[in-house]
Formats: sequence, C-alpha cells, structure tokens
Amino acid sequence: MPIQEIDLPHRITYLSILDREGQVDEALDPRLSEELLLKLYRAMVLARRFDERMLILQRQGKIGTFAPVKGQEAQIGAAAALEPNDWITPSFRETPVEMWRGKPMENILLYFSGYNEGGDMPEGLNLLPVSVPVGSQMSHAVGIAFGLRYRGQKSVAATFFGDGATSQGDFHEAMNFASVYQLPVVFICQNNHWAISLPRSRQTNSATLAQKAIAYDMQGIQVDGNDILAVYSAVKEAAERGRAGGGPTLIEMVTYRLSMHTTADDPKKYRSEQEVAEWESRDPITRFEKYLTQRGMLDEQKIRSITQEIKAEISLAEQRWEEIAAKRIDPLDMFEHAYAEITPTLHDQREMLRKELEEKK
Amino acid sequence: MPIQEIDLPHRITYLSILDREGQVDEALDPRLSEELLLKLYRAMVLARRFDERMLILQRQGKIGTFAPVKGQEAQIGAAAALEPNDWITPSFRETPVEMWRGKPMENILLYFSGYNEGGDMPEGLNLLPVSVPVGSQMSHAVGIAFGLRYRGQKSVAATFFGDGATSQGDFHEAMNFASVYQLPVVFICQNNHWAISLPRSRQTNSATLAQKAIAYDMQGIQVDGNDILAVYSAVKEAAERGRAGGGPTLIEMVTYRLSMHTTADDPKKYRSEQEVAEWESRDPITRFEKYLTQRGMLDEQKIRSITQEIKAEISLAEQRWEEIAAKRIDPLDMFEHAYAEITPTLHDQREMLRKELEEKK
Amino acid sequence: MPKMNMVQALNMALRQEMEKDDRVILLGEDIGVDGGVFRVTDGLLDKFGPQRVLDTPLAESTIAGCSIGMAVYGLRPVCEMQFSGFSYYAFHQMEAHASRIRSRSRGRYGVPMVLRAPYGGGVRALEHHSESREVYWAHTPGLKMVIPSTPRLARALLVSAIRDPDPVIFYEPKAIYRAFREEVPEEEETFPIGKSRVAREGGNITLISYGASLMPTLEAASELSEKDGVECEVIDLLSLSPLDDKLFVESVKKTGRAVVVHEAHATYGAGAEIIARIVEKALLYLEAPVRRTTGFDVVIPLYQREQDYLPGVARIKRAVLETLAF
Amino acid sequence: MPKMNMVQALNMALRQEMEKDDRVILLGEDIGVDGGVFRVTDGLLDKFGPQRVLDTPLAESTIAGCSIGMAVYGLRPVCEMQFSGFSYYAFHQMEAHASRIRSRSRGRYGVPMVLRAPYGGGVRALEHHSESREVYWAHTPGLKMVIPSTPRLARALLVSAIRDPDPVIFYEPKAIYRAFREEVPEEEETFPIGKSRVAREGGNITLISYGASLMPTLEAASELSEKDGVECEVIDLLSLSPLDDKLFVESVKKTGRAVVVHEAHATYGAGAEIIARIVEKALLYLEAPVRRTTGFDVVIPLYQREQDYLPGVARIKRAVLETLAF
Ligand SMILES: Cc1ncc(C[n+]2csc(CCOP(=O)(O)OP(=O)(O)O)c2C)c(N)n1
Ligand SMILES: Cc1ncc(C[n+]2csc(CCOP(=O)(O)OP(=O)(O)O)c2C)c(N)n1
Ligand SMILES: [Mg+2]
Ligand SMILES: [Mg+2]
Repeated sequence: MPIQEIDLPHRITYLSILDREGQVDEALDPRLSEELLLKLYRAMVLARRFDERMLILQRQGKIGTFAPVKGQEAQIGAAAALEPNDWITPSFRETPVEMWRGKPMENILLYFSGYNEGGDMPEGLNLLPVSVPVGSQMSHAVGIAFGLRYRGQKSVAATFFGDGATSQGDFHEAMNFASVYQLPVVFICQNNHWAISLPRSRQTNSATLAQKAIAYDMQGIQVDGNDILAVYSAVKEAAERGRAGGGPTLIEMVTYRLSMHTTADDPKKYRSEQEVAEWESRDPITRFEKYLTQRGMLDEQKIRSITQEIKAEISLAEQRWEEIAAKRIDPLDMFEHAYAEITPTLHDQREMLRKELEEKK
Repeated sequence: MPIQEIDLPHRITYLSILDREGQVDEALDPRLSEELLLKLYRAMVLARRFDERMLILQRQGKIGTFAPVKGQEAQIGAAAALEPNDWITPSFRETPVEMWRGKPMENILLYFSGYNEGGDMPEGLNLLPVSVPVGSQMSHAVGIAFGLRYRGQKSVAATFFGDGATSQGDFHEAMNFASVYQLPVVFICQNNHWAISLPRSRQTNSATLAQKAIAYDMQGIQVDGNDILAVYSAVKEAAERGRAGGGPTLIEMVTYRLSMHTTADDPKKYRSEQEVAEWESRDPITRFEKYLTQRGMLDEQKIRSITQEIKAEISLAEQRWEEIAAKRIDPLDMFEHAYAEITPTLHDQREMLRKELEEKK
Repeated sequence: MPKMNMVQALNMALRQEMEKDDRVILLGEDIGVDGGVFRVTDGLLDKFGPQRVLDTPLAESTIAGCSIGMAVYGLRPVCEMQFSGFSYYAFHQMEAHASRIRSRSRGRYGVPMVLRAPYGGGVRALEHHSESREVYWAHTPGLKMVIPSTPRLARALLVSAIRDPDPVIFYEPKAIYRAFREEVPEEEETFPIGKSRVAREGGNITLISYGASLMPTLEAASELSEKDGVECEVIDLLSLSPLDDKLFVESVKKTGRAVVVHEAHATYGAGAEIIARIVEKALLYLEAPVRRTTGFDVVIPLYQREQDYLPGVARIKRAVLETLAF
Repeated sequence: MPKMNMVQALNMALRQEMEKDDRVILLGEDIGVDGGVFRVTDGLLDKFGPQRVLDTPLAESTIAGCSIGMAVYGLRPVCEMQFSGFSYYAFHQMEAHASRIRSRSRGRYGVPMVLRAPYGGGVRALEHHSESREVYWAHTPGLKMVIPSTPRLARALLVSAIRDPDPVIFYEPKAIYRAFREEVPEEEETFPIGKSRVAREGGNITLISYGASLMPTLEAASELSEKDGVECEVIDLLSLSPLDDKLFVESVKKTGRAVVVHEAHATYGAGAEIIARIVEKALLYLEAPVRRTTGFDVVIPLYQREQDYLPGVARIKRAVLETLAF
C-alpha cells in the first residue's frame, strides 16, 4: 500500500494507585509491608521537615541558596523500589532520595553552607553527588548501567531529572544509548510543572513527557507523582525489567513544586496562587497519611511521636553540622582532590596561599 | 481509571508513489508539469554524472576528500518542492540540492580542491554553506524560521541531515524548539541506512526515524526516499503546512548511500555487496527514467541528448574551476572574512606572512 | 544623569537598542516573565512582547544555534546563558558556526549576535555558578569577547556589541551587578569593541585587570598610593578579543613593571597572553617579572573558601610590593 | 624491536592494556567494525568483542558522559572523538563532570578515563578536521592533557594515560600518524604524565614545541646546526597539563633565548603560558623576547593554504635567527 499508517510497538500508559482521599486501588496496590509503609511515611515527613528547617536557616543567612523539595516527597518511593546495589545519579532536587540512601543531613547542611566537605559521603552508597548542570547526569547512569551488565551484576542505574531537563540534548542522547544497548537504566523524570519560570506546557509541545520514550521504542509510563505507591510500583517494575535484561524505561512522575525554585527565586512572578493551592490539595504526604490512618497504621499519637523523633534527629544533625563548621576549616583544602596527586603547579600555589594565610594571622 | 492508555494525537504514515518499475499511484500522483518532470530528471542525471566525475578527479588527486551522493538524488524533489524564498540549511551530502538552488559546480570543485574561494556564493540563494559537524545545522533553520515568521514572510526553512544526525542532542533540541514555537521548519532526514560504518539499526532502536516526531507532538512521515514524487509531495505538504502556520514536520526519506561514505572510506569493511546490489535495483534515477519513458516524455535519443548537454556543462564548469585555480591564489586571503574588519593582531600577522612570502620568492 | 547599578545599565542598553532597532531579539531561559534570574531583562517582555523576548526551553546549544540562524537571517539576537558555567553546552555551536559562518561563506553571511553570560565568583552561589573561563571564548578565532567593569561601560559596551557585525561574547561580572552605582547618560553611548582604557594613572607599576577584579585592583592601587606612596597605573582591559595590547604595552614601557589581576585561574589564563605580548613588545623595558595575581588552578571552591580563592586587595598589594622590590 | 608508525603504536598500547586489564573498554564512532577512521583501533573488536569495543551512536556528549559513568563505576574507558574538531560537543561533560567528580565527591569517586582525539592540520582534510585547540582542555582544572610526538612515546604515554587515576585528554597529531616509523619495544613501557623531555641538546637557544610541530622544529634545528652553526636545544613538551615548566625553564636559563613552536594559533595559545612561566621563573636570563612561531589567529584554511598557515621549517628558522640577532 503506497500510503499507510505505521504501527508502533509501544503505547504510553498512566498509573495512579492512591487517590487524593487516600483511597487505594486494590487491584494495583503493591501490598508493601507495614514496616516499609511506615518507613516511607517517616522518610517523607523527615524530608518535609528538613526542607522547612533549611528554608529557615537560609533566611537566617546560615546556609546559602538551595532548592526546596516541598511537594515532591513521593520521589522516596522511587528510591525505596531500588536495591542498595542499584546506582543513582541524581540532579539537585533529590534531597529526599539522597537521605533515603544514607547521605547524612549534616553533609547536606555543610554543602549548602558553602563547605566543600559537604561532598564527603559514606562508602558504598552507590550514589553520585548532586549534579547542577541540568540534564548532564543521565549519561552517567548509562555508563554505570553498562558497567553493571559488563560485570554480570543484576543491578540497575536510576537517574533523576526534571521536566526542564527533557529539553536538553543530553537527555535524548542518553535515552538513545540506553535503548540501543538495552541497558538497565531507569529514567525518572520529576515533572514538577515548572523549570524556574517556564511552565511544562512551554518546555515542550508534547502532551506528556512519557511519550518521548516512543522515539526510542522504549517503555514509557506516566504516573501520579504525588502517589508514592504508584511511584514505587512503576520504578519497581522498571527496575525488574532492567534486571531481567528488558532494557531501559522512562517514567514521568507528575508532581508539583509547591515552594520556590531555589531560595533565590520568587514564584509569585510567574504563577498563580490558585494553581499552588490546587496542588496543595494533592499533597503526597497528606494522602499517604490518610491512607495509613484509614488502614489503622497511624493515629494522632503516632504521628506526634514520629514528629518528635524527626525534630530531634534534625537537631542532632544541625549540632553535628555546627560542630564541624565551627572548627576553623582549612582553606588549603581547596587543593586536595583536584587530582589524585597534587601537581607541581598546584603545590606552588598551595604554598603561596599558605604564606598568605600565615601573614594574615 | 487508575491505569489507562494515553491517547497520542499523532500517527506516523508511510508514503510511496512511484514504485521500482516506474509505476505511479494515480491517486497520489502530484501531477507535476512535464517541464518540471524533465527538469527534475535532468538535475538527477547531472548530480549523478557530476558525482562520478568528482570521484575520478579525487582519484587523480585533483580534489580532496568529498562525500559522494550516488543513490540519493531524489533529494532534488525536496529542493524542487520549496520556493526560492524558502531557506535551506544543508549538511554535507546535499550537493544535488545545492546545485538545484544555484550553487555553481566550479565552486563545489574549488571547495573540494582546498580553495576557500569555493565558499563564494551568488547572492540571494537563501542557502547556508555546507555544515560538517553532524547535526549542528538544524537549529539554524529554527532561527531562520523564526526570522521568517517575525518578518511576516510566508516562507519556510528546510534543514537536511542524515540518519546518524538524529542521535545528536542538537537534533532533539531543534525539533523541540520548532514544535514549541510552531515554526515553519521542514526537517528532512536522509536516512541512507549508514553513518559511516554504523547501520541505521544500531544508530537508534526505534523502528523508524519518523516516529521521533511523536516526542514533540509534531507531524512525522516516512517516505520512500528513492521516489522523487513521494519526496516532492511530502516536502510540498510540509512546506504548505508551515506556511499556513501549522508548524514543523519531520520527514524521513528512506534511501541508500550506494557509494562510499567519503572518498577516504572503504565500505567493503562493513557492509555486504548483496545489500548494495539490492538497493541498486531501487535506484531513484532508473525508476524515474522508466516512468518518464512510459509517459512518452523520454526516449533513447532524448536521454542521449541530455547526457551530452550535461557532459558539456560539467566540462565547462571544470574549465572555469581550472582557470580560477590556475591563477596563483593569494595566501594572504586567509585573513579576509575572519571578522567584518581586520583586527590589529591579524593585521600584524598578515604583514608577517606577507614578508615571509616575499622572501620566499 | 541617573545613577544606576550594572543590572539597570544593561537593562537600559537592551531596552534602548530594542526601541531603535526591531532586529534586536532577546532569547534565553527565564528572561521573559521572570525578567532573568538577575533581572537584567526585567520589564522587557511587557514592553516588547513575546515575539521579541523569548522564554526558551532549557537547551543552551539551541539557544545559541537558533541565535545563529536568526543572525544569518538578518536579525540581531542577544541570547542569555543563565550562568557562564552552563554556556559550554553551546560551545560547539559557537565554535563551529558563530565564529566561522562569515569566513565559510566568504562574507556572504555574518553572525551579528551577542551571547550574554554572568560569570565569576563572589556571590556565594552553588557549584558551576562562579567560574571564570573567558579564555575558552577569547581563544576562539572569529569570536569577540568583552567584559565590562562598571555600569556605564557595561551599557556602552553592550550597545556596541549589539551593533557589531560579528558575534560577541559578553561576560557580565555578576559580583558587581549591584555592587555600586554610576551615572549613566540617557543619551546613546558606545564604547569600541577592541579597546582598553586607563582606569587610573600612575608611574611606578602597571596593573592590568578586567571585570570584577578591577574593583580590588583599584582599591589596592589607592591603598598603595595612600600608604606606600606607590603610584599604580591601572589598565581596564574590557576587550579580551580583539586584544588591545597597545595600551598596556605603552604603560609597561613607562613603568617597567606589571602585575596582571584576574579571578580566572592562572594556567593558560588571560594573564599568560598579556605577559606574552609584553615580552614580545616591551621586553627590554621590564625591570621585574610580570606577576599573575589570579585564582588558583582548581575548581573555585564553595563559598566558605571563595574569598581565599579570589585575588583580593591583600594579594594584589603584596604582588605589587614584591614586584617593586624585585 | 619492530618498527612502527604512530597508528600501530597506539593500537599496540590499546591491545596490550586491554589484554592486561579487563576494565579497559573502548567506545566511539566507527571504532569497531571499521577499526576507526584512522585505523587506530583496527582488529580490536575481533579480538575483544562488542562488550569491550563499542561502536556508538553519533553523539559525542554521551560518548563522554557514558565514559564518565563507566569510570566512576570502576572501569577504565578510553573513548575516541573521531576528530578533535567534534570534541566540543562533549566539552560540557568534560568540564562539568570528568574534571570535577573527584573534587566534588571529595575523592570518593574518580574518573579514570582517556579521551583520545586526532588533532591538527597537514592531511588535506575538510573543515573542522585540522584545528589545534588543545588549550581549551589544558586550561580546564581537573583534566590532564598530553600530546605525543613519536610512535614510541605515543605508545608509552597512552599506557600511562590509561592507568592514570584522573581524566586524560590524549591528542594525537594526525599529521604524523604515518609520517615515520620508530622501534617500539614489545615489553611494557610508560612515560610519566606531567613530564617533558629534551628532544635535542644545544646551547644557543631553546625551542619548545610538541605534537606534530616537533618534526619541523627538529628539522629546523638540524638545518640551523648544519648551515648556520646554531645549536638549538629542543624541548618536547608532551604534557600540556600538568605543565612541566622545570625542563624548559632550566634550558632557557642556559641558553637565554627561546622560541615556542605550535600549530595552534597564537593568541591565548599554549605559547603564552610557556612565555609567562619563563618570565616568572627566568626573566633575568632572557637576552631576547621569546618568539611564538605558530598558526595565525584565524580558522585554519582549506588545504591549498594550509602550509602557509602552519609553522614550517622556514618560519621556525627565521624566528630562531631573528631571536639570536636580537
Ligand atoms: C545546563 C543548565 N542550564 C541552566 C541551569 C539553571 N537552572 C537551574 S535549575 C533550572 C530549571 C530546571 O528545571 P527542571 O529540569 O524542571 O528541574 P526542577 O528545577 O523543576 O527540579 C535552571 C534553568 C542549570 N542548572 N543548568
Ligand atoms: C559531530 C560530528 N561527529 C563526527 C563527525 C564525523 N562524521 C562525518 S559524517 C559521519 C556520519 C554521518 O552519518 P549520517 O548523519 O547518517 O549522514 P551520512 O554521512 O550518511 O550522509 C561522521 C561520524 C562529524 N562530521 N561531526
Ligand atoms: Mg521542573
Ligand atoms: Mg546516513
């Protein structure tokens, strides 16, 4: 036939499990253990409280610019669906994921208060540092996934990025590589509707971000990104597919940034309060709390005790942070870690700075 | 519904009009004038003969590396479907398109024999120079299309690129911009099955290249790229849509590079002779010749006289080329056109070279 | 004359050029509704509409590539890279096309575009928001590269950049975006691309600097004059490419001594070229090695150590005194 | 010892390192079935299979990004950019990540990768196939950058680069890929990254060069010795970063005169840094300005004018004689 429709092998689906009222779709419920459900809840609340606390510290001038995550805590479901041997290459709005993985809060505080020491990380987290240049971290996951398969590991590499990042050429290239080599990569897009002041609708002209998977004949799915059970299920399925040699998946988590882009940003300039209010009613924590309460796993008292624990935990982290920061931190440290071994020129420069600092005293 | 298929607005179609035997699909026939049909035929033969001649000149050491186009002459249909006021940003395998647009053959010869003067172009062609870095020329068409719309011109910008170019991030970004701003851009991919030694199937995992349009909710179509009528029709339709404000289109022309990637390449290293033979049987010129002969517009004598004319035309161009090249070309010319006005440092460097050249004499 | 900070002066330059010339189009991330993350384009979307102020998708390579196409077509695009640290996504477009389309087409097409980008440290920002890598651009033939140091010069230079027939990289020293105000005339003012200026006269030693580093350099010069009786001649480079070596070479011929100050790290930095030019054109006048007072050859550290990295007044003064004592 | 050209020597280095260390993985465009457009990876796909020699899609940024991920994971990727002229597509990956992941992660992760790219003119190629822009890389803190000048050194340096714990940019002077042969031992041989060498001894003047330019430099030195009785000491830089300034500074202290030769254009080129180091460390020994004999500040022209652009024997000799006559 000289003119004909081409049949494409993939379709894009939308998944939601837990609705705004905390009602679960029984057929789709991943049936997580009570322990895990509570752990997820606790991690979400910790993330929210820590975010709030950081905002206060920022306003007090104790830490610098950072990117709040309020409203996007269901990302923890993605981290929870991964195994510890799986790797993660995050962008800059995955603090909750990083904390779930074991990044200490004091390091996060150190980092945002301008100490390079914040980059220190416990061994074996399989977690790359924050990547600031938008979209640049996805190809690292592709390389890691190659390594995992090369070494016969049944692990996957997950990479997180925003809706804005899908406009970068690096997104396209990483998706293409992952699909060509059928690598175990889970591409997790946190579509929070905004890239600073640019709304999702003007970032790209496609109805969904998930459909971009079709360009690579890759699995693509859109999930309610404020529904931690849907996020968990979608990532779990994608990771299992990757482990089994089924190749990469693109997951679009539809969520919303309830706070500012960073503390240097004023969202009132570009979006309406109604829009924010509408999304507040879809808060991922509220609905999960409702669900757990309905299931009898939470009650007011339990919530209160979790809140208390978390408060103490954050206080402790702040204390450790202040202790480290209070030690006069050595400026000469900037010459460490530039290379595995210091070069002659850097050695001379370090001596120069050392002399300068000594004279200052 | 908590799990549902997302309905995507676009479908990908395949178009072919003229089959291998020169049979036309009457319903789809664009019904071009006899004059245009013969002009197209002549341009295809000229492109083929010029390509052959360049290969000989290259083998004789008279010109350097170039990229043959044998088998891809139906691209002329795309150029013919555009208006003179439409702009074109080509890659490096569009010599036939450039010739159709009015780029003199002697300039092409000058360019490939290492004279920067080959870049000289008649005014008003609305044609950018050859772009060697793969994929980099598409965003220029996006910028030009913006300019055309900004100035209220009912013209479009067409950009040509290969299958390999679709892997570049710049392809994705240009497609996305064009779709976001609904600009009159026609993206024309010459899928010739190979990017040097990499087959199309390993360049990307998608069944077609045309389907990549779905990532941007853009019109996408795959055409038989050895069928000049199909190419003409698809580009015409896309250009009309663009003129009417209907936004960009991606056209995948399925064709085949019958010759080497460049004269520095040996395709025997990576592909079979059968594959080449199979594609030779789909030669775009042969089938068009059959069609025109069947329609009574061509016969042996007519073909012979066209061949003679073309031979003379190429000879004349070679003569002009040799005349220009025979003049001792001024090395100091390299300082021209670096900037609109020469800078003091370049002025000093030019004087230095001038002195050096004088002493050599 | 109204007093303005650099952000306001840049905004004025853009506004006035857009009023005068409908070929001037702005594009970049968050430059419209948001007015740019540093507010340089504030109010321009409202005034000129979305056909002249484009909030683009997040894709630096195509912001540049699209600007190239616009410029070839005959417009005068001014694109913004939100931070210079992200401009390398566009590097291949600028290297392969912006800088070459004129020569490739033998003058048939030019690329009269401006690529604006805030650069440099001192604002307590995150990683990738504080580096100074101007040499990447300045080393690229076919591009021009300028860096202003005061509000008035910023305005005049930006006007010249927009009118220039060739692509101009326009780095904005974000550390002094709001550091001080200067009178900026409402009337048209330009400053020639490719020219430096004497920012302070003096006869003992020549200090050569540009951008945000000019402030500590001038401060050091005035302290040295007051406390040590040393008179520094300070050259404000402004244009890194084309490089105006006449002015600083003449000055060094007069003073016999020089210190180059920039916050970019030293090795293969702009200071090296300045020293090379002095050696080529004034070696016999030199009474001491030319010192480089610059950042160090490492990624600029996060903000707690930033001031130890950046060449400040103390480091500059010491370099001057040591050079004089040589 | 077998005599090899540089292509064969590089192939040997890759093969032997792949045999010794299964972490070594190659990736790039056309490096597998085709053996690379210059045949540097010839036969390696057959020998090591498609899990170790990856013919990638056409996307330089992700060839680099993927290599970064592999290196962080614990492999030792060696990626090829088909021509250095296309490596700028990968520039942001190398700048933002390869060069920084070690410092960002405080040493937790390193990026032991090699990015190979043929560079430079002299092979009558098309546009973008002949430039020398090594400074873009050498100016980037956290990267190392080396350029070999002979087959044997190429092999030894590539082995060292692969074993280096940090990212190394390895530029291959394509003009001498097949220009001459040299004995290359079958046994392991390395050459330390960060060290230069004396390629010819002499007492009258120091010539500093690297890569393909070393050949005309040595030729000029031998002609000058034979015809003019001038003895040039020739330093082969090899490592642009870390830069080994000791060797050339010592030589200049001895000779008092120097000429830098490279085919990259002069302004903000490597020669500037070399001159700056000489000024900083040996000014008082200098008896004449240090000359730069380099390409010009324009895009290298197409092949008819290429030889007028490149610094050849005549240009070098003249610079030497003028420097001596100063
Ligand atoms: C390459 C690059 N360009 C610009 C920026 C500045 N910037 C930081 S975040 C951001 C928007 C990112 O949007 P999105 O990807 O949706 O992530 P979100 O901030 O919403 O989490 C921009 C433009 C950057 N960090 N990197
Ligand atoms: C950015 C870039 N990388 C690599 C090359 C070297 N190169 C030239 S053509 C080519 C393959 C292009 O394939 P395709 O896009 O399919 O076009 P075709 O050559 O088949 O016409 C390659 C890798 C280049 N020119 N530009
Ligand atoms: Mg977002
Ligand atoms: Mg192809």
